[in-house]
Amino acid sequence: MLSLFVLLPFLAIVMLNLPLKTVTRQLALWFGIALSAGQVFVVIFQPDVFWNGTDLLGRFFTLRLQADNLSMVMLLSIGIVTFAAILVGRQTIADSRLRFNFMNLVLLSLIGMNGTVLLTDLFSLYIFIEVVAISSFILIAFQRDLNALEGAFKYIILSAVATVLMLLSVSVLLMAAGDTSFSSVAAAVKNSSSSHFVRFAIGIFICGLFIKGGLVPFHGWLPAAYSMAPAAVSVLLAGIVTKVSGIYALIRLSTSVFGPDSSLNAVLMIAGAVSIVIGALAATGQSDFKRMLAYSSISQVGYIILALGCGTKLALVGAVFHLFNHSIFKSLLFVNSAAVEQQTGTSDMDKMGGLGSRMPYTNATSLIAFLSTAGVPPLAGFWSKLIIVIALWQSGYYIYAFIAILSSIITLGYLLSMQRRVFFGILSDKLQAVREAGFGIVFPACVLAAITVGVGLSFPFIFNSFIIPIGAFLK
Amino acid sequence: MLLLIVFVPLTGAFTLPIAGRVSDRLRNLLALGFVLISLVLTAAISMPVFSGETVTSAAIFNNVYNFVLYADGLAVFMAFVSALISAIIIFYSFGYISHYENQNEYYLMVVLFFGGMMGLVFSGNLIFLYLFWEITAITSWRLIGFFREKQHVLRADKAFMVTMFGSVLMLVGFISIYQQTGSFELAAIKSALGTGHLSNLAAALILAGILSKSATLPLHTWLPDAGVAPSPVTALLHAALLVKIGVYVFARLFVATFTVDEFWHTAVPVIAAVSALVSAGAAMVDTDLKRIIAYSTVSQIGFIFLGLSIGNEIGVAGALLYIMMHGLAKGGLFLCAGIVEQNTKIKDITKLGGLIKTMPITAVSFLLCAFSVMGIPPFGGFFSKYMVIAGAVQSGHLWISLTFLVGAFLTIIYLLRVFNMVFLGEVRFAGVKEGSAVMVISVAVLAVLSLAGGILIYWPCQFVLSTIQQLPGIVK
Amino acid sequence: MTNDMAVVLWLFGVAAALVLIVGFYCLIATVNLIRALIGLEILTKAVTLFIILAGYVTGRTGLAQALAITLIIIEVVVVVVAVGVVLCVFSHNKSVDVRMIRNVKG
Amino acid sequence: MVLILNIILLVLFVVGAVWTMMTTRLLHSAVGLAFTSAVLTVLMFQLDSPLAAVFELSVCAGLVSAIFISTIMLTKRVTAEELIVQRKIRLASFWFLPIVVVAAAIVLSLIHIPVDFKLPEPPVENNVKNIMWNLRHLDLMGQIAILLTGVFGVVTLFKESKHD
Repeated sequence: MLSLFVLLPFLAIVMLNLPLKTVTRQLALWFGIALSAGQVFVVIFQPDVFWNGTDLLGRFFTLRLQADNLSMVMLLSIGIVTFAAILVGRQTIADSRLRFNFMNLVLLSLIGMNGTVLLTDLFSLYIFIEVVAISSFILIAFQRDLNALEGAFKYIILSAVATVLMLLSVSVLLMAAGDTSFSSVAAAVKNSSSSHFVRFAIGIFICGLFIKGGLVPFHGWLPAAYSMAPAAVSVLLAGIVTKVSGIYALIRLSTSVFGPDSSLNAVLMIAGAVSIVIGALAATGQSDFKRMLAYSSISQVGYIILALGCGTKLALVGAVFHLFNHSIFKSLLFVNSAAVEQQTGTSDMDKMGGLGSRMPYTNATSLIAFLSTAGVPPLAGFWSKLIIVIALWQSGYYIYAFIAILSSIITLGYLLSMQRRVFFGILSDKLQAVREAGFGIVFPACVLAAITVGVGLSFPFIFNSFIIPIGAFLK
Repeated sequence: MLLLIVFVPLTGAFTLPIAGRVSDRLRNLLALGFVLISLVLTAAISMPVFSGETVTSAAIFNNVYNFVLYADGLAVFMAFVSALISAIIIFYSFGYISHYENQNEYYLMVVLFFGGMMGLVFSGNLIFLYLFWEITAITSWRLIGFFREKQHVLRADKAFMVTMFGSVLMLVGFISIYQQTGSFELAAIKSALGTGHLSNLAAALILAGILSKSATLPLHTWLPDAGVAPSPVTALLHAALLVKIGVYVFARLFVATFTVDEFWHTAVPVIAAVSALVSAGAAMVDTDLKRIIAYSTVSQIGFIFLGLSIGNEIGVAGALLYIMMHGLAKGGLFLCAGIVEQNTKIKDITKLGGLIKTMPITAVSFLLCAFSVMGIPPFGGFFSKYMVIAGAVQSGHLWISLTFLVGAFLTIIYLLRVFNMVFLGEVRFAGVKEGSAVMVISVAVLAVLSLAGGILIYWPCQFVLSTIQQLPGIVK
Repeated sequence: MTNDMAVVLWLFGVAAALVLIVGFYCLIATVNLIRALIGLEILTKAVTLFIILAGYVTGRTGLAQALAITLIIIEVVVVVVAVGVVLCVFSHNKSVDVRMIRNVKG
Repeated sequence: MVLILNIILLVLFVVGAVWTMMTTRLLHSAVGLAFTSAVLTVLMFQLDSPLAAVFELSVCAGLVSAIFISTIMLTKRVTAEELIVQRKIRLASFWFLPIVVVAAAIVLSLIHIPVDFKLPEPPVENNVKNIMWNLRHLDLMGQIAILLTGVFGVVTLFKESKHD
């Protein structure tokens, strides 16, 4: 009953907008929480009834969805991050009307994301990525803060350029394949692999996805959008939106539709390595909390792409595992930034200091997230980076392995400076009154931190049973 | 049993902040208790180990990430020494740290550090060795920045960055070992390598990690800077445990597991010699009490590396003894410095003087520990230093031995200079008291142990000799 | 492919490519938010033509039309949202000049 | 004959696009867009795609242009002096657009890249309605979701909030 992943949020939106405003506004939050939590539940526990039950709706709709292990990992991350974002949104958006709209838009982007990771058609991929993108535009802009509007506009323009590139490619591939489904496009690409047109089409499609995923040199929109968006929206954006619409699509297409292909892989590796280094270096110079995290995101996404380009099974497993970990710890860091921003009223790190003693939970969870980002054991981020570096080393990419591992020093450097300026250090007089953020922020932070620690500690146990099977999506 | 030694402090550490909410005393006693449990268990495990067996406990997951704990003589020796010193340092902290904020975090981090240390010592898998290695790095980062002042936190960051830089290089080295042998487990690596050498690249990378952790030239600068930490932490980090981690891993990998290229048997002593001389020189001119002792540590670590890297029996035995004696004595020196610093609020030795009148026990303890570090007979330090240099001469590294003799001579000079300026001379202060009973007892115990270690040298020697019986790769 | 078909493909392809160039040029050169949106529209026109062309050449006009219609609908929604953002910007600082809102670096 | 008509239409299409970009007044630009759209409609008819053409005409030439024009009306009107300044600025950055276009046209007509892949077999199903309504349900779902998003976008972005 895969169609439920798309249809249930849909149904929820319809029900929420029935003309019973007073009731539905109360319910909106719970709908969102129930849906995202339910999604996590069915992915983790794999209830037979859900996955194998007769698809009643399937009799009316032919949705052509398909779930493999890669989609499962994505569905899980989507569920978790959406859950966190909804709770943060509840805490940080004061106006009840805005909060209601926020909930609706989050549900819409949930439809988009679930659809994206399940579908099997190139053109549908474009549509669902667009659903996610448009709801993100509105989410970034919906508090009408001038900076946020600018971030949104930048995002709109670059995302539209990405769309144009992707569609151009779709039209060429349509000419070659006669259809847009993954299987027929893959067959066509295989048949005419030496064709310039097909290669060009693949190239611009990948470029489009690079823009969506915020990879260097197409990352211009990302820091503005991430850092200017309202707190809850940055959690959603940084945690999952760009991962689904850019990185997931790249993984899916480069492994089973356009590839595997050696020159494509070479391009991916170069883009990944450049993103790692540039993102990390740019993050070093930032004084705005969320901007730093945004650049850090670019750098971490670089690891995923680098591993993707490496192309061995172990590397791909590492890439997907890092994608999952990254969506967890990066959204955790953004939840922390939301807490700090809400309590101090600024996201400028130079105006903070010593908050650790006032915000113990935020402090502890940000410590976990930062160590995980920098790849310090025993947290989850360490293991995925380790797998990636081992895979690179085994394939003989020594230089890339060194780039990957030395960049984690830079990562450690800027995150240490973040810790120093925000949490560690001496509390200034102005900030004496700061208190811990409310339950809606602390609770998701603790959940995300628990996931990071739990995955990290249980890694040796789950390595064979969960992490290696991720690779089953490869043909 | 091994699991208990490692996991009692590791998991116990996280109960300390909770206990701290109940009462300070309970938390302090629990912290000491966790360390003592490990100490007692290590002692218990030493019986079978020293009769020639090894103890292993492993969780096998059918893959490369098996969690293996492995105890041989070397590990037990190291664990015993660290547990002993940690127990004394935690005891000392009861007095020292009670004046400051964030005590919960302090005890959490110290016990966690200790647990990481134990895990590292017993780890039989390179990945977990790295994991525990980083746990010690994280905890020492928090501990160095304990006072939260900007300068301190910056230095804590620096220490973390430098050691992390080394350790990721080491991780790459581990990965290249994995590629060479197909495993991260020490036992499997040992059998896979057989008589072959480890590749030079891997050796160099791992060495970079070790040198950064052990604060050897050129990656030593974080250690003197880390002197801003609370004194028990400095003692823990600089004297007893953190810098010894590098040395231990060197012994564990390069002496006990692999054979490396002949080249390294010359290169490492040279690096060690340069490090010993340069830092001794730095110690001569510095005026900050704790920085001098820290430079002295850098210098003494050189001796240990010398002993381990020349690879003959007497050298390795001397180095192991050195680990123990230096831990005790240098710990004592730092704790004495802590008492001086806390009671006078001054770290600059040119502004101190005549403290022997007001702090007699501290002064005497300082002197005893200093004698041991200098290598004056019959203190413990003498025997270890003697054995290391004798080993070096025996293996034909004559020039290097001479360099180290110069280093030893410099040690005598700068430590006497410190003692002279701080404790002798005219009295500059009125009303300076002796440290609290808990602190004074701790330093006295360390001083007495340093002395006893020398007079009763037979016992530690037996300990060490039975340890090195189990090490391959020693030129007999 | 018949000869006629090849000529059609080439002619239409070149024209659509030229329009793409115009659109990209506009996006790079303009300083006006609304004009940037118009540039986007021009780009979309070119892409629509490409898709229809692909359908025509392969004899799949049905599929291509279905895709084009979907594309047009999405395009309208994007424009509406973008115009909303532009109007919000305008209500803030009474200008639709990009340079006016460049107070955020990056 | 058909070919010549096509060529004329294509030239109009490109010229329309260029003109849309080159005019200084935004209003003219919007009209230019509508014109380009209308030409595209005819081109679509020529390519056997009547249904999409009708959509293009009604939605793009009609609705989108209306949206643009009303937006331009809502934003500030420019005075005559400002117009002259703007024209100068625009000419500075846009004067070589026509040159680029002509150059590109020449280059593209001279180099002839052959289609180097095999075209697929003719399809089984070629009816727009059948394809849209029976085969691509997922796309329909996506369209509905996008329309809903648009609705929420209008609700959140256009509604006057209290503090504005």
